[in-house]
Amino acid sequence: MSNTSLLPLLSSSERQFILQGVASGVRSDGRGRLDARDIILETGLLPQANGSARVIIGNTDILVGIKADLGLPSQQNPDQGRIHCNVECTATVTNAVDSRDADSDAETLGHVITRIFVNSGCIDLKKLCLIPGSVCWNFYIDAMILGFDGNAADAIAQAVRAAFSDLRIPRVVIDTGSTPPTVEIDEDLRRAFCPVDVAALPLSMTMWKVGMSFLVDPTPAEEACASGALLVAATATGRVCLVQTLAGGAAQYSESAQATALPVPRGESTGAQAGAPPVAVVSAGGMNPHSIVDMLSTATEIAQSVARKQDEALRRVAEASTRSHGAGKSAHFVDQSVGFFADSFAATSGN
Amino acid sequence: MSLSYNEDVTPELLRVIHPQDYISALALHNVRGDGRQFDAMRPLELALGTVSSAEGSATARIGNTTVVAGAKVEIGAPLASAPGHGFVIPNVIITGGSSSEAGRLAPSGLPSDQAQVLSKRLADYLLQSGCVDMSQLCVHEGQCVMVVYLDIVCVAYDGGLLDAALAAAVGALRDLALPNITFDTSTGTASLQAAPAGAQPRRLTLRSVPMSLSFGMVPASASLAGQATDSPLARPLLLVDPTADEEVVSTGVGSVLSLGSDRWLGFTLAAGTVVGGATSAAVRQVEPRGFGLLSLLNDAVCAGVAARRAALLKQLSIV
Amino acid sequence: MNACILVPASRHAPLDTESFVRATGRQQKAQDAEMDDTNGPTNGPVTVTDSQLVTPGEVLTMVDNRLTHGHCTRIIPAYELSSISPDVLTEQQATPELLSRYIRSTVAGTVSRINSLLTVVPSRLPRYRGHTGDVVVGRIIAVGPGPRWRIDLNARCFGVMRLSSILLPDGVQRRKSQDDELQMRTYFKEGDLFSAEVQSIGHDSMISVHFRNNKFGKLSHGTLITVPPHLVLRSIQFTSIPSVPGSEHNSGAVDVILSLNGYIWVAPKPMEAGDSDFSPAHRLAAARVCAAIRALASHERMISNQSILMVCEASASYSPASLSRPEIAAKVIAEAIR
Amino acid sequence: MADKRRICAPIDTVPPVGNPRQPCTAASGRLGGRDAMAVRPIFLETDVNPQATGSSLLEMNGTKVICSVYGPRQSHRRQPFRDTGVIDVEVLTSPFAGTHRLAPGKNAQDGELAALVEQALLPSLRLDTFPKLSVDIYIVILENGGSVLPAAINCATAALASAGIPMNDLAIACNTVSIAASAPASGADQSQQSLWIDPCLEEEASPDLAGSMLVTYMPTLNETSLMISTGSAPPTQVTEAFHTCLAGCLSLHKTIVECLTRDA
Repeated sequence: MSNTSLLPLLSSSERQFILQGVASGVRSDGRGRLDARDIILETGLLPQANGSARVIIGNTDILVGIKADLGLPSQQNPDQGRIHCNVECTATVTNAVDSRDADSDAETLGHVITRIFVNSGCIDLKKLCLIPGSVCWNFYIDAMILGFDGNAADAIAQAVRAAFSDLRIPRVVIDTGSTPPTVEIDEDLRRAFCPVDVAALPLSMTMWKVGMSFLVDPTPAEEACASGALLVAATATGRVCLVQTLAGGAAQYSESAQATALPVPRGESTGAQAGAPPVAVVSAGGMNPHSIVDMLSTATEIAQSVARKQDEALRRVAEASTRSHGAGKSAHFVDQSVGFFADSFAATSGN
Repeated sequence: MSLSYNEDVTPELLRVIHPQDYISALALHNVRGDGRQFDAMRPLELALGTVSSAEGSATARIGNTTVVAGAKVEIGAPLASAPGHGFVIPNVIITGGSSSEAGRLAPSGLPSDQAQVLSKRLADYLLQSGCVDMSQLCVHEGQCVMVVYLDIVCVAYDGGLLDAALAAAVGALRDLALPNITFDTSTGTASLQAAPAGAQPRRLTLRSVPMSLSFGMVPASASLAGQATDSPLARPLLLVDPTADEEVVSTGVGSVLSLGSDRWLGFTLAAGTVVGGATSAAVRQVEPRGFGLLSLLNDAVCAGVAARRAALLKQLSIV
Repeated sequence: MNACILVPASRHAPLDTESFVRATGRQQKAQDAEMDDTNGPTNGPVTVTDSQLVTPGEVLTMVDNRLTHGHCTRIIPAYELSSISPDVLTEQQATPELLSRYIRSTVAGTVSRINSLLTVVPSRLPRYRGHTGDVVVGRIIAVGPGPRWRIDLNARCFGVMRLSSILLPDGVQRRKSQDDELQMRTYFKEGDLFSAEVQSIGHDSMISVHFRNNKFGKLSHGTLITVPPHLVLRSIQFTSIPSVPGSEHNSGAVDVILSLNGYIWVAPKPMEAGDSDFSPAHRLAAARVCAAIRALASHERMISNQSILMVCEASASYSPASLSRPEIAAKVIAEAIR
Repeated sequence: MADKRRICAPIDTVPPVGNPRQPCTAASGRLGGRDAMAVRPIFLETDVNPQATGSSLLEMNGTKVICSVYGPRQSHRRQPFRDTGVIDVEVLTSPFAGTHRLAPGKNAQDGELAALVEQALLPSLRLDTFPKLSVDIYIVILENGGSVLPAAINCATAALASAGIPMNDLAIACNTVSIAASAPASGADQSQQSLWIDPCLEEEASPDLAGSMLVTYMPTLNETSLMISTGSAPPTQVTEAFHTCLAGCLSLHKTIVECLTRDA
């Protein structure tokens, strides 16, 4: 189950209010189904990390740091570097009584981030290997959920991608002449470089199924009403790097289970559901294959455009940081924080 | 008689709410819950080579109890004290699904108390019976030996787990195809060689085949005190090969270990004493020394374990 | 423009300035030096006005027979002060006896005085403290144990609502029977929202609530917004905005419960009783009210019927969703104050 | 530190290094010349554990999974009141299931598998019919011969059916791997992929592996409960893999229904 310990308790009438609002195309905060909130991006916040970024969406506040060090390659893949992803929740953002629940929710998000950035193969791990079988780069991606206001997975993916753009690792000199070969680190940080092609990294876009329609960038209350979600990670060029279904907060509630007991035939939906897209049927928490295919292409398009917008924002951040070089630390932060508007995907998707 | 319940209490209900009375009530008719006599044991079934990812494997079934044993071989440098001896390391895993309580007794990932005791006892039985000559596991003396990890997974539990685990362990050892490992003394590295096509894999020679038989002691039913002395309940009952239900009501559960027709390794009681290698006669000689329960270790048990061992031998020789 | 609606201010009369000493760190040092010389203050004391911000440990005034020190103030006894290392004392040129002659604040907040009672009102209350008679909105956390519900009131601990203090759906106030106790979950179950009045506050600061009349009860079809409790103006708590400025005409009324525990309930008012189907325009009007309340809260402005209306008016040219952008919210709030 | 709860070897050991099983490549084709769309033969037996409410054993050429289901019964976890039931999935991989011995104890993969199995099964169950209660699902992976997650899901859904737990539908899982035609140098030739359904271990370890996809499908409801992909591909190829998985689910569904009705 995805992050239930982060979701609020709702009454059934609040649930119904949200479901009807989503069906009629006006969400509780006035957004349409495919309107996302602004994203505020900052990079280079943690001097002790090799790369870092912070993403704020509403009150969702994600801080990601990437540390790099030299280590041993794994036995299975001796010619590859290693990337470890870890997501943690600060204790104050969860309402879980049992911290294990929050831990397992964070772990689920960690698996998702691993799949997006590592298992998808969009980072060439072989480039991170220095001496096969003995020395490689180890990247530790640590994401911290400082505030939760919905849409954590997408926000973390945003932050990780931005942190990669900020990542600088020192150059190394490999002495193959000696036995065993040795690695020497070039301490001059001016020659440090980014080993990852950030433009090829994906961003995720999660389509949340609330009632019979899909929406993006949910609030916690909307996540609690979602019966499921489809997370699609895609690069700016439109390659799909991960498709994964996530459980929504309503997957275990009787309302959704009872809905299956009384299947509503297509086309005979009630007035409140008239605005729902025609692909949806009443569901127990699963998704219709047709809507998955539809949402896959919609989400890919959106993720593509968001990735391009983020690239643009990162460019502005980089320009700002070169301009403000040498300025005070706080000014540095202010200059580097860039908001970019990701709202109104309605035009791109035609929904 | 005092074993009277309301008519609403069906035998099935009685089994759940008063297991001891249920067994006592049945005992009055000289029969057990599954229709066996007190001294009858369930048949043992053993299948070898059931898991192909393990170098040796076996599945043993006693009644509703099912265990799967798998052996994986790893290599390491031997102890200085025994440079030519490898190791067999048995561990019992009682899976959460094996019985209705197993999943709740042990936090996931940790062996339950019962599994720890069984692992220890199984290790004792295998070691003391001398069933495997550890020098067969030597690759290069003083440099490299094989360690056989014998993991015994209980997937369904209905009593007699030690017996089933021992049978599966012996079966997996019998089935074990030793990997063809060569040790290069110049580089100090061991490497696995592909077996030549058609060649028979090297197998372990088992010096003895140990087999055990569990028994449970059900105390004389207090509710039946004053019954005729010829009643089966006037004395403590000895149940051979108890089921999980019977184990729950038994005050003592033990097992007898046999190595041959008249060779006994010993027996254990719930407290876990292993009485050293002795013959059946010797076992019975311990009796006057105050082991009251030993008087119950009658010929039926001795015959039973011999019969079960014979069954095991037969199944092993089928391979 | 009535600025006091937007600016949190103490509700009490100005202080008698003469009896107050204001001593910031630097001033105190100078003063203490003076006192050491003359064995007592001779100059006229620095005055503090009511609603002045003070920090913990700050001196409010000298101990004075005419003053009683109330909540969040303290006189540090001499024996406690004597544990301060002598170095500090000599540096400050003050003896314990001298220091123990001041009333000090124990919180950061504003000074308040009613007659001779001197108190400090904490400036931020992250949690609701409770006050008998307050209108609050709460959420059911658990049913039981016993004939009561455990409720979340945004307070320091969960509150309680007894079965005997609710009105049953038929609206009658009667003795609740065993049957009612068995059916408690049919009245209120986990997650349900209600409005109620604070009945009493226990010694352990546990708040119990009751339904005093038909106005209170279960809430349905709306949105809950959490704001810091101190920002809610104590005035008329049940309000309705017949037509939200900046929304379409005749989009419909929006009911707002400005609950004093900071759980503000915003619900579009059904056209007919029991109707739960709202037009998109009506939902947008409610969303605008929500956005206005969030904007007010994020700028630490008092939330009242009037301030909400003002923000809604000022935001007419923006969509409700865009009010979540900090720069637009700031612009709208500035406009509303003007 | 020595583990006192288990019996440990007195010496440090490593698995012997040598020639493991040869992985399949795009050139070599599938193991044993299997057809790209062919599912391995299934052996499914229910009620293998009479102690459990329902149980099943699923074997697919080198993948062996046993699942026992208990309940609905009182949950052993402390949890707030719910008006629906819950399921509790535990996965245990036996130490001898893989190529190398797995160190005993809880490992991270088992936890992740359990979470995915839970997500796959939840929509197939009528949780509202057993409020406050829990259905405990214990899965033991005896042997991992590839496609272990779909095997665990299929085994669990069969065990749930045999336990008589109220269900909306069977949740049937199937996975595919996509193998890039061995012309990596050209790069432009990305459309050349072949989809192998129900891969075995050698096929999952293929050096030409471009991606994989797992889909859990409920045929009667016409709904997908779990879908996970790895690797990167254009949307058209992802959609193609998705449809291939759905077709695989349908054929597996037929077989599993046959097994269940035969045993019943």
